[in-house]
Amino acid sequence: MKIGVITYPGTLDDRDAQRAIKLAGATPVPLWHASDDLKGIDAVVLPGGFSYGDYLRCGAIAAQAPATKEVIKKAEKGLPILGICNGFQVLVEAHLLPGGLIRNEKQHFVCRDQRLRVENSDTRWTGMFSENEEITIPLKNGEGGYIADDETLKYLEDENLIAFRYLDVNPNGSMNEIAGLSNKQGNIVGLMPHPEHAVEPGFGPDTPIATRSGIDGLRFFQSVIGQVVG
Amino acid sequence: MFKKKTESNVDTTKDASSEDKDQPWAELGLTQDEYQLIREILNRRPTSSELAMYSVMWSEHCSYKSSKIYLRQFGQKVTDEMNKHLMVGMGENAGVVDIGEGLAVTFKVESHNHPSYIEPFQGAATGVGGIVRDILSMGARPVAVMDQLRFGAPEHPDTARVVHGVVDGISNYGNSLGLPNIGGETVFDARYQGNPLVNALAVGVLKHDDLKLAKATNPGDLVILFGARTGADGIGGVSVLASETFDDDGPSRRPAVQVGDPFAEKVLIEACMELYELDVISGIQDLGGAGISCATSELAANGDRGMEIQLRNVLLRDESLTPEEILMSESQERMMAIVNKRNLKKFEQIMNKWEVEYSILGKVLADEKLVIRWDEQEIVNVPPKTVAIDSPVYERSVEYPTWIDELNANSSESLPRETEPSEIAAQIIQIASSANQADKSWITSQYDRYVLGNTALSMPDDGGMIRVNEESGLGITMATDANGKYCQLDPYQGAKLALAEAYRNVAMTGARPRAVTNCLNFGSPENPEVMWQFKQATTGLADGCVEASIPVTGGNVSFYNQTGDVAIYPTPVVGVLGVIDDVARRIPSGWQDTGHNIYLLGTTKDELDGSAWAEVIHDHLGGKPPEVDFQKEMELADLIHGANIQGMVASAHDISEGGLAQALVESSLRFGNGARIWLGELMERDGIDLTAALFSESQARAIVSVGREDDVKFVGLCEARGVPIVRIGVTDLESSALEIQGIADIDLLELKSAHVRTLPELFS
Amino acid sequence: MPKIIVEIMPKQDLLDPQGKAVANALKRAGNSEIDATRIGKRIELHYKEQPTEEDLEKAKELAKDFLSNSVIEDVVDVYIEDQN
Amino acid sequence: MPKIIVEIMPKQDLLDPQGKAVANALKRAGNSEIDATRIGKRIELHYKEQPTEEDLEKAKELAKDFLSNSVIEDVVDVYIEDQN
Ligand SMILES: Nc1ncnc2c1ncn2[C@@H]1O[C@H](COP(=O)(O)OP(=O)(O)O)[C@@H](O)[C@H]1O
Ligand SMILES: [Mg+2]
Repeated sequence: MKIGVITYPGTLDDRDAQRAIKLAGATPVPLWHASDDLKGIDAVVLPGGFSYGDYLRCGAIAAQAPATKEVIKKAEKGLPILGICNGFQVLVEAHLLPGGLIRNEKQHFVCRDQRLRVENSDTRWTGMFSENEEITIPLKNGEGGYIADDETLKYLEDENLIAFRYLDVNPNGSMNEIAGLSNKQGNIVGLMPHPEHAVEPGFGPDTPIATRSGIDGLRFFQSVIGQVVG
Repeated sequence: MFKKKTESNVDTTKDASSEDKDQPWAELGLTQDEYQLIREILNRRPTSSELAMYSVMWSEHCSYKSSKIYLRQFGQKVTDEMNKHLMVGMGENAGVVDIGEGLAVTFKVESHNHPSYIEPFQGAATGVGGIVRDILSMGARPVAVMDQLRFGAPEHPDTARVVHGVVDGISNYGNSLGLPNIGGETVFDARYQGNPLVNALAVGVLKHDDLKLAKATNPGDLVILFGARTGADGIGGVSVLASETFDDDGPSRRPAVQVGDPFAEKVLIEACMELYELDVISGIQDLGGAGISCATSELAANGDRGMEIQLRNVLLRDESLTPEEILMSESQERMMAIVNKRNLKKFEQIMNKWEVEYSILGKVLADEKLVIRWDEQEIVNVPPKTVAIDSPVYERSVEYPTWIDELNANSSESLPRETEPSEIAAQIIQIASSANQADKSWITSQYDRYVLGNTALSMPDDGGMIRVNEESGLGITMATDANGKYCQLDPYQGAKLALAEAYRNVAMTGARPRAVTNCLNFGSPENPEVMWQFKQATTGLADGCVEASIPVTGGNVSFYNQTGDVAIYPTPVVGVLGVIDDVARRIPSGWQDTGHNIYLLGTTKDELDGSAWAEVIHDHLGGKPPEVDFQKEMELADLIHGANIQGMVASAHDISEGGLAQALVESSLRFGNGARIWLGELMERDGIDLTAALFSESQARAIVSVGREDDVKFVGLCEARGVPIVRIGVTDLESSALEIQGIADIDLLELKSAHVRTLPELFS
Repeated sequence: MPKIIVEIMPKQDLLDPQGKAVANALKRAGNSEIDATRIGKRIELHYKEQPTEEDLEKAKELAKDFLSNSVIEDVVDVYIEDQN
Repeated sequence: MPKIIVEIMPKQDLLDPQGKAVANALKRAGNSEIDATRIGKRIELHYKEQPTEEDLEKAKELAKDFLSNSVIEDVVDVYIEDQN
């Protein structure tokens, strides 16, 4: 299975996303923002970083890139899309997911090992989790506060489109503790925390058992592989 | 407001040969003698552009004119053993060290102190940007950053401004570059109130073959400036020259600060990586202080060549810039490449791919002359080495500061010591929650430590560890340290102590120390007492390196850190690089298993002068700093390495500021696990009282936790190697307390709250 | 340099944490007459030539579609700057 | 809600990375008539009562000393918003 990873100028976690895909058992395919050739991929990851410096609004300039426009076209046809952090911001700017992401409530960038609850295990990227499972993956962002109007929030809650919620601490002041969303079809998932940084023992979050041994992020990638193959 | 520069008011070499005139050399920071020397070199007066170049390149910051004679020690006091792994030593943009498997590491720490006081956010941000470009220009991919921060008194009303701006600036720039921040230092002291120190360190990794030097060697090669456009950043100083050439409008008011664009730098890094991969360039230099003046003259001088430049080809952000200003602009995110003509196509393709602007400024000349033109007019014609290398060197006067005798005599011996257990417990907590010993995660949680996916250790562990080869697990550790108070008491010893602590921190992670970098932050070199401190500190560091058998590969000097006549504490920041065969063997700084024995390694003496205990409990600074013995440091490091190879070390934490008590606090809080500690045997063996046992800052010590199954072997190993060992406790995951028998039973949640709360309460 | 100015504010009924932080700081400093603060953007578009009405129309489109995000922001004004 | 508007722009001589990135994006999208872009802040101060001239003076002080950073920014305007 081929999973694309788009690199925009200013993207940072593209190599990490590729490593995660490899560790999960699929083939990572690097994609370049300026090209609309998606190279026959079966799924795509919009990785974290500061595309175009996150200037104007996070993800706003990247949402205009040829590769993004192609992804938007394929989204309707069910292409599995995972937006991580800046990728989530791109999805929101491209109106593939509703609402907006604004500066963290405390006005600071925050990097922490974040506990999350998986609220929706019925998407292409969360199928390997059980409903309400609690996981820990790193979070690192300066503009991760999720906002939406009341109507949108109600829609998200009613349709069970909130994929992840923050536990213990709401690190960025997100409304309804929203850490990530999915669309109704379940092919698009966007979240602020970084599953690709919890895929390899020794380089993930601390766990009670050993330093940096957390690998809860691996199942995001295994989920999409499992579902396409099976 | 600005008049466009017309050809007629450019000061040319022809003008300079034919007509003499008064020049503002003093305003540009040159002495009469230096100005005279320039005239002798050129056999005429300099043009205003030449004057601009010499003045900035001969400044203390660029020429190291006051420090050079002392820095030489780092290259001279060396043994073959020390140089074994050194690929590039002192003098290049950054030193390069072989780490095996065909890979090398380059690393350097640099100061951005003054700009960070004026505009903390931009000052600190561009400090990170600058050091990363240094590493980049060696042909390396930057892989991590660190920051060494010293602020004024925590409660002072101006401190929050600086803290917020600096931390935000480092966070913003470093995070946007996608470089994990793997460690640093944060110190508060009133001595840094009007002069905070912002040092930044970057580490890069390269293949041996990719090593690049800042040299232009092949005549005819193109000189290309690429990256951001040149604007009026950081050229406040040259306004005096600009005013000469503008009519009656008065001097132009150019900004003294620089604004950084981390996005532009990230793109620059990726573009450079492709240049290196495709072997497109023959030389490269970053543009930092002194901008184009520095890059052109250094590239030419290092290659024993010359250069011919058309200054009109520089892409400008602001068309009103004069030639002098263009030569001195410190606009960020720019690089200069030397490119053979046959590689120009490839070069252009890479620039276009990354949307990086570039312009060809000229070419390399066989003759050793640097010629710069503005349209048809020749405005610079100088021997490049006279600008970049043969700057004046001063042996400044040195004077022993007599106040130091009084300071040394005022030892901590007379300070009252508690014997009441509850009071001692309170002191442990008071120290653990003091601003300097408190948890730094309010700062470090603003830094990305995960990006690139290779961080094996970072804060709060003793060193930052990065995997550099994903196949083999080969990795490096970096730690930096400095103790201004120790250096105030004795700069020779203080510099050695900084080295000892960084060395020990690296060793505690399981890595072998291999090389040293430094950033020497001092007061004014024109003050003979400061110069004495500088001489002592550099000598101490050079001697310490010989004793520890690791070389200094590079560094940076920052003088003039003072407010009025009061200099900062001498603050030589020392960074040590270590190498570890497989990062899977890294050692964390706290315990995670129950029933492990806790051992104290090393000998504890009654050394409380300059300690955290003296400062926090008694507001006292005086006496003599702790003794250093590199033989013992090396034995301790070897022991940890040997035992770790055999998988015997579950955790290790060095003992430094705050003593054993602070180390126990940190090791317990690392994973929130309790322990039971007893000190009787230690006190008896080393003949010390409780206060010394808990708070002494004796060197070459560490606490380790060892599983029961390895106990006999570990103790045997220590005895065989002659490392003093005493069991001081056991880990206990059932207990949620740090229990020091007969003294304190400190609830971990309370302890944590006290330790963590301090910085947020001060700055949130 | 002739300019068109685009002014953008966060939507009235949505959170503006930055504005809130500034308002709190202003209150702490004793400015009790200020009730709330909101922080938006002022964007200057510099034109080579004096912008025409047509340019203005185009700038309004840009303001709506690209310079702002209509989900969370409102364009409050787009105008040609008086040259003086 | 009666308001005073404070408009702040990055200093002319200094790099405005944000403006640069947006200008490039506009150019890529074909807006060749726009030469450069600069991005500043538009701050609304909401007052309990209609602000007086005195409030305006005070707001100007705040704009200079607190809302802007004079090392890198200029206050371009401070005015009482017309109510309509
Ligand atoms: N400004 C900073 N930036 C990054 N890391 C920091 C900073 N200040 C402190 N740290 C980290 O916090 C931890 C504790 O610091 P410190 O007590 O000074 O360590 P040590 O005494 O071992 O040198 C270390 O991991 C250090 O790298
Ligand atoms: Mg340590």
